Amino acid sequence: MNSTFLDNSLFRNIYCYLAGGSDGCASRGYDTAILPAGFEWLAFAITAFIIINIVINAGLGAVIVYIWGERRILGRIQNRTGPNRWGPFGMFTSVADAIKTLFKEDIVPDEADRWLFNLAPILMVFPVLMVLAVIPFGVGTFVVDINVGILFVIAVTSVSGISVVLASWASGNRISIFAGMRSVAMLISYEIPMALSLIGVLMLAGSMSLGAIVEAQDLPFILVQPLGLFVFLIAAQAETSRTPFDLIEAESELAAGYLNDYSSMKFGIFFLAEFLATIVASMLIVTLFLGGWRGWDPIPSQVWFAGKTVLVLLFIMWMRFSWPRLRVDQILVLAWKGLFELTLINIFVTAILIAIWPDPGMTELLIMSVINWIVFFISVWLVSKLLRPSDYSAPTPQPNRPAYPVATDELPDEVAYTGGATR
Amino acid sequence: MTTQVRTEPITVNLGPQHPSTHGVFRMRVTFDGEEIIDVEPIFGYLHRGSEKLAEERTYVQVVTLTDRMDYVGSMLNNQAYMLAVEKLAGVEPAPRGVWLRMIASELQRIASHLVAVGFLIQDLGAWGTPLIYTMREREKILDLFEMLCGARITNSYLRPGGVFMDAPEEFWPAMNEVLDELPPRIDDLDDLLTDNDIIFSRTKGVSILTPEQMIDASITGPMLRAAGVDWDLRHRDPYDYYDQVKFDRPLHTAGDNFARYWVRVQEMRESIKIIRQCEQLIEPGPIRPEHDDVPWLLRPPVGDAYAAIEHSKGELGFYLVSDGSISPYRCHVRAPSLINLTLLRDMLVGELLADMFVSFGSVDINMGEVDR
Amino acid sequence: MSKAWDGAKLAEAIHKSIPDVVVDANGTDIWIEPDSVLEVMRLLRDDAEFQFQLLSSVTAVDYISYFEIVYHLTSLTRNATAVIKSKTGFGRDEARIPSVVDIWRGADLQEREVWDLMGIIFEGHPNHKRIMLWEGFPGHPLRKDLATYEQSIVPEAERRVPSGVANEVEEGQG
Amino acid sequence: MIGLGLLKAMRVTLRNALKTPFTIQYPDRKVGIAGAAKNEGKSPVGLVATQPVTAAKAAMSLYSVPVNIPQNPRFRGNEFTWYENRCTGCASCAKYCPLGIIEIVTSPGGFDVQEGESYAIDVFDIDIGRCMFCGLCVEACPYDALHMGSRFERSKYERDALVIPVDELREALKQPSSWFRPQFEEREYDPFRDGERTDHYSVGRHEKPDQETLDERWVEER
Repeated sequence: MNSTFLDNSLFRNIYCYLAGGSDGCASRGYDTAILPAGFEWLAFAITAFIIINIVINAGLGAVIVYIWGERRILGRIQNRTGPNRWGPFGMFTSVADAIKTLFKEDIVPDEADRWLFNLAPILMVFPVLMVLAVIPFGVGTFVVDINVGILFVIAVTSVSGISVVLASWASGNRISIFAGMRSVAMLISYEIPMALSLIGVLMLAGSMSLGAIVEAQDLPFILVQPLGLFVFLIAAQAETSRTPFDLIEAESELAAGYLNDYSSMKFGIFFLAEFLATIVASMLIVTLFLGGWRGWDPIPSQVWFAGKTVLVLLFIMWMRFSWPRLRVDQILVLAWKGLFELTLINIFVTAILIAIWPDPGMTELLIMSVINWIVFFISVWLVSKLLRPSDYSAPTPQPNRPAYPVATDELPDEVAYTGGATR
Repeated sequence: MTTQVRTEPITVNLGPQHPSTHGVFRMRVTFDGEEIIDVEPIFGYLHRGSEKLAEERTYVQVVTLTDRMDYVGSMLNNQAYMLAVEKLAGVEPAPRGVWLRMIASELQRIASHLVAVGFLIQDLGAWGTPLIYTMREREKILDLFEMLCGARITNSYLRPGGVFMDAPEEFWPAMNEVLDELPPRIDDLDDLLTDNDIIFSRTKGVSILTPEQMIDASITGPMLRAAGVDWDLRHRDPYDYYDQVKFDRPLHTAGDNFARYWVRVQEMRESIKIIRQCEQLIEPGPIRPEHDDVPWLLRPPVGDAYAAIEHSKGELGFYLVSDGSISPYRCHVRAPSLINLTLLRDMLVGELLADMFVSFGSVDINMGEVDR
Repeated sequence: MSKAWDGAKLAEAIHKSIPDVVVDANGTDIWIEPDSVLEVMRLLRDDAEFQFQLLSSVTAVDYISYFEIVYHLTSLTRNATAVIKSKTGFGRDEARIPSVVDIWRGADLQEREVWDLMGIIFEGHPNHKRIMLWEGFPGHPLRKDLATYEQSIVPEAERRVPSGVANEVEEGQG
Repeated sequence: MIGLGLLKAMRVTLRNALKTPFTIQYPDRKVGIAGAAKNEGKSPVGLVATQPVTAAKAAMSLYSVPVNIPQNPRFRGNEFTWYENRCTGCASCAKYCPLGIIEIVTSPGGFDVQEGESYAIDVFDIDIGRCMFCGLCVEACPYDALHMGSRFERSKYERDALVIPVDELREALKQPSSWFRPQFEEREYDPFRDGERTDHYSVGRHEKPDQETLDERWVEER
């Protein structure tokens, strides 16, 4: 049995309880077994089933809570109360919504490509759930810690882009086609800065495993890698298509984009995937830049992780509800002319610093973070100057500057009708 | 060797049930990729025949119809109609009534501009936040209207020669409170929106209309002032007592979406100034002429009259023809919402899909008035 | 305060450039020949004396024996207004008048509206279609001879006449 | 620099998020422990001590109190208020209605305050389903017999049920709105505070004030 699985404490406990002294269990103090020898595969399957169930259900439960939280926060930001009717603090509102969505009529348009139409929501939600498998939620709390974790994340999340294209194509709806075209342009563009922004982290941690990256963060990488975080935050927003990058749904332009023809639970699954993707994105930010589950002692590591994730989510929501949407060309310009350059600068600077201090200690990390923050401000300023439209100038009030001559002369009195104005 | 990528134009029907068409409006748009190459507006989904209905109602009853034309600016509609009736019948309005209707219509102008700005930003894709802020402010103005005339949207407040009832005593402190609160809220809007880089880059230089183009197409109101034409009927041709109040006409020279948005925000500030002056100048007295002078069943002499005001959307005119009976023989509305859409095709062709509804929203139309 | 052209003075001024087109004039309005609308309007827009850049409104009134087209013009540079009228369609035969879209684009939607609701044909309008009502609507509703209830799209059995006005409607139909 | 405006926007939203919500909850309002204690007539500590279940519910925002929407006395409400004693059956209201939704049938032999012997009103139906609350009928009434109502909760499942028949008008709650009835405003009447006005004498007639009274009142206002 692969020992990586046994690093997971829950996995180890269940597996060794079932399978007894085989593999590495004996050395960990398990000597009794329920299943007879030779049935290790069954123990493995049962354990895996239990753990996957726990993680997926926890993820879906988190989405329900997150939707409620987002509505409450949105309400507060808009100076409203938000949902408060159903359950304590309106907490069951999203449950009620889920039930309502389940009982809606499931319509497949005549023009739709049935098979792809039904496949798309599944393709959308699976990759996001798969990413959950590699995220370390706490000490010994993870599904699996594979040594190419980041690569896995980047590879798997690309699939959801395909599902958007599938959904918009299969709907047979012209408005949805726009969403499909936009998703091809946008999601694929943002894959590149997203992947490149993580190179700095990889270089510092010296590993692609998410667990190892967390272990390596004696100093959270937000301090050492501000540029990486900046780019990753924006790219993750774009990948999960949240405002200001929600071009794919773009309610005011495309009605609901690729979701136009979906109803009932298929629609629900798309929404679930979208919200889950946001949670997963903030979990990745926590893992890669904010020190993951690391914190101070009396509080368990899982709580640290959850707390940091909530903070990142709050920040994302705040951003989302404050800004309007960018246009498609501006978004692509931002990806290729802005974020791409920033990632290259980041890689370059980090590589030099790593070359100077191949094995950085705390002091070296602090020096690196100072240099990186200076680089961050200078490069962001430079790039924003580059991206600025040529005619960019602050709007100045022009109270009395007519551009068109108006009322230069009045009508002479002798030709005017004196009984009062015509108007 | 070059490869020619051939794209096929797509024709899409946007509306009448689209989230951002500001009502039941339909556009048949042809796209080349994301770029618009042809637009055909299609109207009439909210046509109720107001002009025909007016021919069968008395002059006072028509007030209720004007409420329902531009339902975010009903006080202004009432005012335009009343000016036309007064001109037709030769009614001398009561001064206090005129001041009251000026206050009411300036409040309504602020409310209407708030709606315009809120929905313009909503079209830009903000998550409802600016919209809720503007609606919150509008709500306070609607509360004032409820205090004034018992209704919030369909006011029917004005009568020939004045208003139907004097403002209650508690109206004045309530109005002052709202007016005190408004400027910081408009500053908030400025902070949230005017300096916002995303809004700036989205609206700057999009759908530019030149003054010559707009004057040729009869476009008036904030759209025209956004291109630097100092044409405001309140100033050029003062009706009511607008010649006794002082106010600026905010002008922007760009003529793009941002300028149209900016002019509206500034006009709200000017309206506050006007209301404050009206409050100083208003005198006690009757609010409408005596019943002997203006009977309820008005019978104007045979003739016609055209009266126009500066509505929040442009020049709103009423053309009334009287045959001496109790109801207008013909009632025509020069609807700014409809006429400002004349150049819709010129505005949109060449722009991108994303800017389409922003440009459309910057015209600030109201389907109730477009279709009537 | 913008000033309105005195009808008689305006008629004189037009007569100087284009003779014999003004049918009638009074203190506020002038009436011109429907055939020469284009010529007169072009003069009113381009001539330095008038400078009517803005066409405020185009509308029509059904006077039963004839139709009257009413143009409200505004001059931004001279801060003046004028009312031009033209009678057409005498005896309720086909009412026609040249379209002024070539002079002012602002007439585009307004003329379509007048055609739709009043049934006046604007010759030379580039997009002479109905605007408010659907293609195939019988008649033009703002005409005085339109029988509303005959053309109602509500089936007769489902029509609900409010009891308070029932008598009037029945009389009107009879 | 690009970006500062965005931060400014975030500052505005944060500032607004910290304000108290402006939502008016209807028909009831969720309150916390303090509000629940006030509603039960106890101190918060007393509520927790004596009614722990209620206190726990309030803490979880499950406790709601009915809310009175602030409404202006001129509000043109749904239920018309009609004083039969004062009505002569002149049908001015029916004539003035732009939609013709008021049906009046009269017969000789009634008694009326103004006219002595006059018409009896057999039918006085108002079709609320088509009413647009312009209030012209109230304005037209020469005897102050018809008033707008103050309430608005009158939703029905069928359109026909929206017609207010004469019997219902006779028995309806009489909370007249002060719209177009200046005599109410002179007495600072508020339909919700002062309650029902079943008696048409207490409603009074509107006498037009002379110019001196108007001037005096203006000075007091200022």
